[in-house]
Amino acid sequence: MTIGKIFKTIAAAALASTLIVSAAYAETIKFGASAPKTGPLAGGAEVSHWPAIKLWVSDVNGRGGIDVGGEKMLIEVIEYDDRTSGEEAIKNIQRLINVDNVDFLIAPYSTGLNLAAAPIIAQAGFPQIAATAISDGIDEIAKQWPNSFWLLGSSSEFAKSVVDVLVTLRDRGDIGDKVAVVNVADAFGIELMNAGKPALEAAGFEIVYETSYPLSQQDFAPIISAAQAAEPDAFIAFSYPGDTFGLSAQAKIADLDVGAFYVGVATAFPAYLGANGAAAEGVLGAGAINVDAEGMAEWRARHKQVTGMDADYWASPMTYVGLQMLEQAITKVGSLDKADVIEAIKTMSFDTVLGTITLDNNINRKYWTVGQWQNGAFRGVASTGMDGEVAPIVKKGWK
Amino acid sequence: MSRLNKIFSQISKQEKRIALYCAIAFAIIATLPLFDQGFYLSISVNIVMYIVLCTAWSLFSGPTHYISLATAAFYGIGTYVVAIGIKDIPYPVLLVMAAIVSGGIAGIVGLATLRLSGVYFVVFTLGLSELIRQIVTWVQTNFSGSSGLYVFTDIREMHVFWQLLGLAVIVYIVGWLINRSRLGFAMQIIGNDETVAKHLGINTAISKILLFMISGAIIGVVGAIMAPRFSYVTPPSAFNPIISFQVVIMALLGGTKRLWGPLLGVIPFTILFDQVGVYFPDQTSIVIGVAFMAIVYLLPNGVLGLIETIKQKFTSSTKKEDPT
Amino acid sequence: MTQPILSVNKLTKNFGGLIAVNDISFQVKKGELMGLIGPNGSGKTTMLNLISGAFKPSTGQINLESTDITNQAAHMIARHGVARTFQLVRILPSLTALQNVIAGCVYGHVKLWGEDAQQKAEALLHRVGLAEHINTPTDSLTYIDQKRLELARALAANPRLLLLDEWLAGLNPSELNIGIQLISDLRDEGTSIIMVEHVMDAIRQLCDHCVVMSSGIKIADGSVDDVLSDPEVIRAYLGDEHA
Amino acid sequence: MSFIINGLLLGGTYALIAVGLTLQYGVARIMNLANGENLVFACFMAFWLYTAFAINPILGIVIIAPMAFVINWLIYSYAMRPLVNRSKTSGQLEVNSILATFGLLFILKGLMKFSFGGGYFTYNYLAEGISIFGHNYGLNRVVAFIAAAVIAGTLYLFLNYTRYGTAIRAVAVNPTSASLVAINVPRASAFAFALGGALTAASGALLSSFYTFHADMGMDFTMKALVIVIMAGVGDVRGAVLAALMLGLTETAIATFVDPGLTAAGTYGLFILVLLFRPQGIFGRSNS
Amino acid sequence: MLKVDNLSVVYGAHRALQDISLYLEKGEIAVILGANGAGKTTLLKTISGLVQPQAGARISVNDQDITGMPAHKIVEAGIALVPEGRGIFGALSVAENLELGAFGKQAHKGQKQRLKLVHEIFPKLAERSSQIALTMSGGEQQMVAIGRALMSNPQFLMLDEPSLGLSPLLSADLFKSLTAIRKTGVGILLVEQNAKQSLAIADRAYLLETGNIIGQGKAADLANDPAVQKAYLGGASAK
Repeated sequence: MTIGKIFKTIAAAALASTLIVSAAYAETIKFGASAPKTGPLAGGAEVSHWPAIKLWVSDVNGRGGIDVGGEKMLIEVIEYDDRTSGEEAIKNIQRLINVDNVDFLIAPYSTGLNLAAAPIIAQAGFPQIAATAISDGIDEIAKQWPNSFWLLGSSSEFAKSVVDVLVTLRDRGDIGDKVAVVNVADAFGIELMNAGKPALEAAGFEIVYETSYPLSQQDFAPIISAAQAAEPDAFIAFSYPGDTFGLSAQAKIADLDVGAFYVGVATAFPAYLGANGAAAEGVLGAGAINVDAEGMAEWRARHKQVTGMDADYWASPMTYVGLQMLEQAITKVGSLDKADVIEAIKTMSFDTVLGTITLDNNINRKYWTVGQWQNGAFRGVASTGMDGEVAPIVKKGWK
Repeated sequence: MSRLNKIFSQISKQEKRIALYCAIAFAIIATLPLFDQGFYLSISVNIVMYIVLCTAWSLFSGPTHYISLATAAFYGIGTYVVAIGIKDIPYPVLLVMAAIVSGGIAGIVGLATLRLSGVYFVVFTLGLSELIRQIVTWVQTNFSGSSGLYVFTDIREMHVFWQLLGLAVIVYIVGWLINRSRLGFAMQIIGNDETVAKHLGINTAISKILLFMISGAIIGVVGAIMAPRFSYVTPPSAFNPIISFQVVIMALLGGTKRLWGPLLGVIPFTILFDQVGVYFPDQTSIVIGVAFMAIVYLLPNGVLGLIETIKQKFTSSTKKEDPT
Repeated sequence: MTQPILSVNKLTKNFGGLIAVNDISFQVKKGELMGLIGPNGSGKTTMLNLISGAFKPSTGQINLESTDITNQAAHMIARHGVARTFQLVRILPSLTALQNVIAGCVYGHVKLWGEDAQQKAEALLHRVGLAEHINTPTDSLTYIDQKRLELARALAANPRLLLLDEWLAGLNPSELNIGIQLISDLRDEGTSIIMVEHVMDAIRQLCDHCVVMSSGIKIADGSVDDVLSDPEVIRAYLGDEHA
Repeated sequence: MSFIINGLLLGGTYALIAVGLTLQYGVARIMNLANGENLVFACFMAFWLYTAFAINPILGIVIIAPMAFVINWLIYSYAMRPLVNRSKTSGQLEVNSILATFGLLFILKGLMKFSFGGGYFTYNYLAEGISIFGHNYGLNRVVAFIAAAVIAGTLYLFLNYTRYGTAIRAVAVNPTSASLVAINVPRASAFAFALGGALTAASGALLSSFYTFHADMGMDFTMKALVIVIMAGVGDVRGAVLAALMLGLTETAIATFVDPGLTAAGTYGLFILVLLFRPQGIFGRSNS
Repeated sequence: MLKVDNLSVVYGAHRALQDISLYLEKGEIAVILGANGAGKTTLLKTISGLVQPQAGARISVNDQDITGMPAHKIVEAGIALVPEGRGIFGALSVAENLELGAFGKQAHKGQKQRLKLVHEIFPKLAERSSQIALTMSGGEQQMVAIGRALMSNPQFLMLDEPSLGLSPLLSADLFKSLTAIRKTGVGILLVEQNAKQSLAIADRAYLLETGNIIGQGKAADLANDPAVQKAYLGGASAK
């Protein structure tokens, strides 16, 4: 009898404590955001993801809100940390949908987390505009989950562009055809590696060293020294922010003698230049923007002013673009109906900081793929049909 | 059964009544998804999950005082059995396979580690979970060409809930049967004094392995049941060491001397962690830490110990004879 | 005439460099009560630990009747019918007195469970004089009662061979008489017993035969009177100037 | 060949953590699972000193190590001693200290996340190459290795050639007897615990100069230290240094020749093998 | 003088010692005889601060109350214990063991002379000074233990079954060295099973049984008391 009583008492107490759920209703649009604030990708999200959201909220509410059927509605964002874990991301999104009753979701940060969250977001019928995911599966995924939209491109395009740049350099006689290629063991790195290897081989490059390393890798000396031992002409790393910095620092220490040095995400961060100074000159990296495009300088200045941080030269504006698209779709539909918004996104033409964007089967087909630090600026050297490409230069030492 | 009744005093009528109450309680709880499919269901899934995990953990660690941090390993194995097999093998078969694989690995681990005690066992089990996680990660990223596996099923939250609830019933029955059995009695003796146990003719090694296997198998099934809920299974989420730690604190907070002890820890803790996770996302870790220390310093025998002390004081003041 | 219940043959036990038991042989006949005596540190307890399987011998052989138990694990030896008490009492503190005794008859030589085990345990508690303590938490038992309880637990296994390690130590004179009587009864019932003991009265009153150890070596083996008057024994016990 | 030097350079810093843990566990009898957090905390301190005040991490040790000493002394006196007094057996103390330091681990981690966030940190100190046998190695690593060697050497001299150092070793061997020769065992334990913490912190400061660190990585280092301590045999300072160098070499060799993704698996694998086949440690003497 | 009054010790429900009173003068040897489990070891541990007595007890050295002091303070007050099983620092060298004996501040002065004294009593320790203690024989380890205790400059030395595990020859040597130590003015409290040998060198003796002192007197008298012979000498000598 005591057992039963105790159980009941505790259950009652437990339920009572959870009943304190805020049900306050306001004339705002609630957006839910789950992305890394801790874990291996927190550093990347702190540069490319969260500030872009902050800037967008500030911009929109500064204008008085989003126009929904002629009425301006302010926006608020509920933020959760997914600790760079897919499991946590799913839990967060479930909570955002079920408990916080958000109107829309801001897609997570990174390829892996967007893929992990896709099924649950689709199940709930929310649009998912992924601005920081690169995958070859996007065509298929977009078919499987027609509520999902992919802005940043496909891994084979990214990999192909890297190879194209190497071919250019080789044709100019700047480098030979021995390549060391490494990747981070995360969805992003694996996909690029899977696409990059055959592309390199097809282009007649010899892969003299290859390896993958875990997302939490901290010590890059063994990797660089093993690569160095293979005497490559070019070094390619499909890396994430932490490793991008680590690999670069180690390459500089070891004085890795290559004519082309490519590192993935975060090469486009202003902090990359800060950390490496003159040694950044000639380093190739994933993505780019056209810094000289109309309005970009003004947007970057506003970013700095509102968030206190410099925007990166690739994913920051794309994340912002994803949010602009969501906003414009809501305004066009004139209601918060998620299904209608999804349909609108599919066919609309968006006016964004990166120019006009339209989607083809839920996918953005025009984007920057490779950039390079040249004279203190990160400039696009390859893309899928963007304006303003410059020619790649050879890497000349680390001084 | 009635033959055994007199050995450990009170059973029969009182136990039957408790069983009936429990059955009714379970039936009532099982109707929860009819009322809510959102937040309350979601947190209930967590609660029931941890009830099963902690109770299974206590089956082994309660009597032996071996602190196992291998929970994440068995759980992850169960999850992966489902994630790998879901496309080709019927789900119920996978649940059985999860039990077999986890139990089998528990058996091997048990065989290898019986000589270890104290810190060595704790650290070994933690190391083992990490090792398995690293290897799964490596195999997956190098050979499957992706960092995770999708688990597509028609299984929804409420199905997960019902399965876990069913498993909880099974765990309680298994635990009850073990407590009534020679094995359970042997574990009690081992927990008191392993040397004496050996000299009484107890094969302490086999007893411990057997229980570790039962415990591991159950934990594996929990992982398997949870796999569809993940929808995207990656090694860091399936083999999340936090699960191991939380199971230890919740079970210890509740108390491991009674089968239903862990329950007393799970309910408040799951709710606490959930609320802290929402309102103080950056402080989760501090809260876990404080909880851990509070248990060690303030509640060395858990809530259960507290209740029993109070009960004892109460009964001893009213009537004198009360053996246990 | 018949086969001895226990025969120990050239048994040696090394701990690192220390030889605790050195090439010892002796036999215990069925129904016999053998005393194992010697100064502290002479290796008696090690001997009991070797017989009961707590330690594995370095060399030599131990047979329980016709079974070779030399390298068997403690629980197997217990199942063959060897039960023991410990020099420092080892009761099971979280169990009641009754459960302590039941523990003795569930897994050992004679396996009982349920009603049978319960009845047997109750009978044994009566026998050792703990009838009123059946449900007492064991940590509130007095020292002598804990010793009684431990004996009852050992007896619960219906042992073929009972090992008593200084079971009488620490008892006051009246308790000692009760203890000696209890062991005497056991012997009369035909239980084979080895007892390690310092209480000479008990040795004299109870033992059929004695083995004396000193610094790991057997220095005497024979009837109690013979052994206790052996000059070598006197010297080992009492110091050399006496010899 | 360069992997050998890389491995030794890494192992040198591991040695300090392991020696720290072995003092805490071997002398003070506290299995401190928060040791890694202690190290990470020192990483953050070194980072902060370097970025905010331009104090380099080698110099930073002079500030960080004494601070860690004081904090660990307080932790021992207020959080651990009640457990020592309460525990009747060494087994109980082990379980209690594991649980309590688990708690400590999470609290420290939480505090770090609260103060610094969950991101990855790195800074540039002596991030330039130095040529040894024709290969370039990070100057920061070489400097850290030398600093670690100096600290470990000093500790060795202290433990073996001073009265108090001998007393510390005596407490490790037999605390009861130590109290019988007028050694204030509680104080010696607190001292050893604090000293262990200070060494770990020094190691953290050194490590931060060439490692990317974050609030979540403490457990990795605790595990590494445990692996080393168990490989060496608990309480064996010389063994710990040797085992640390071995672990550094093993890790680097795996990362260089097998796969960087398997270094951690290699560590744990090695550890599990040692536990199974030589629980007294590779260099440790069996006690029975 | 070392003085113990009304000392009781309880372990859980078990009363290990009951109202024990005894004293020890400087320069004398007193032996405590008793069966295993009588409470001898507990008594020494309590005096040296390893076990706490029940309230009401008083232990004093030269009228200085040391009741309830931690063990390391009691050493500094002038009481040294050679515990059962010797308790040496096995992994340390002989020299380090001896050096540690003089760790307390009471022993800093005259440390060198005392080391000389110890080396005189146990010449082996001088020869083996750099040997790791664990690798020595039982008798040598016992020397290390006693030597270490002497290094702490004790006024009173307590030994718990020092002859345990020693061959008759070695234990005879040991008892001889105890008489040598007494000559330096140290009071010795000896717990022994070896009644004959210990009574032979002792001045006085106490009989301890189940936690009570049941008899005391001059060692010579007790050695000839038939009851004592029967109980502690195995009675064999009576034959």
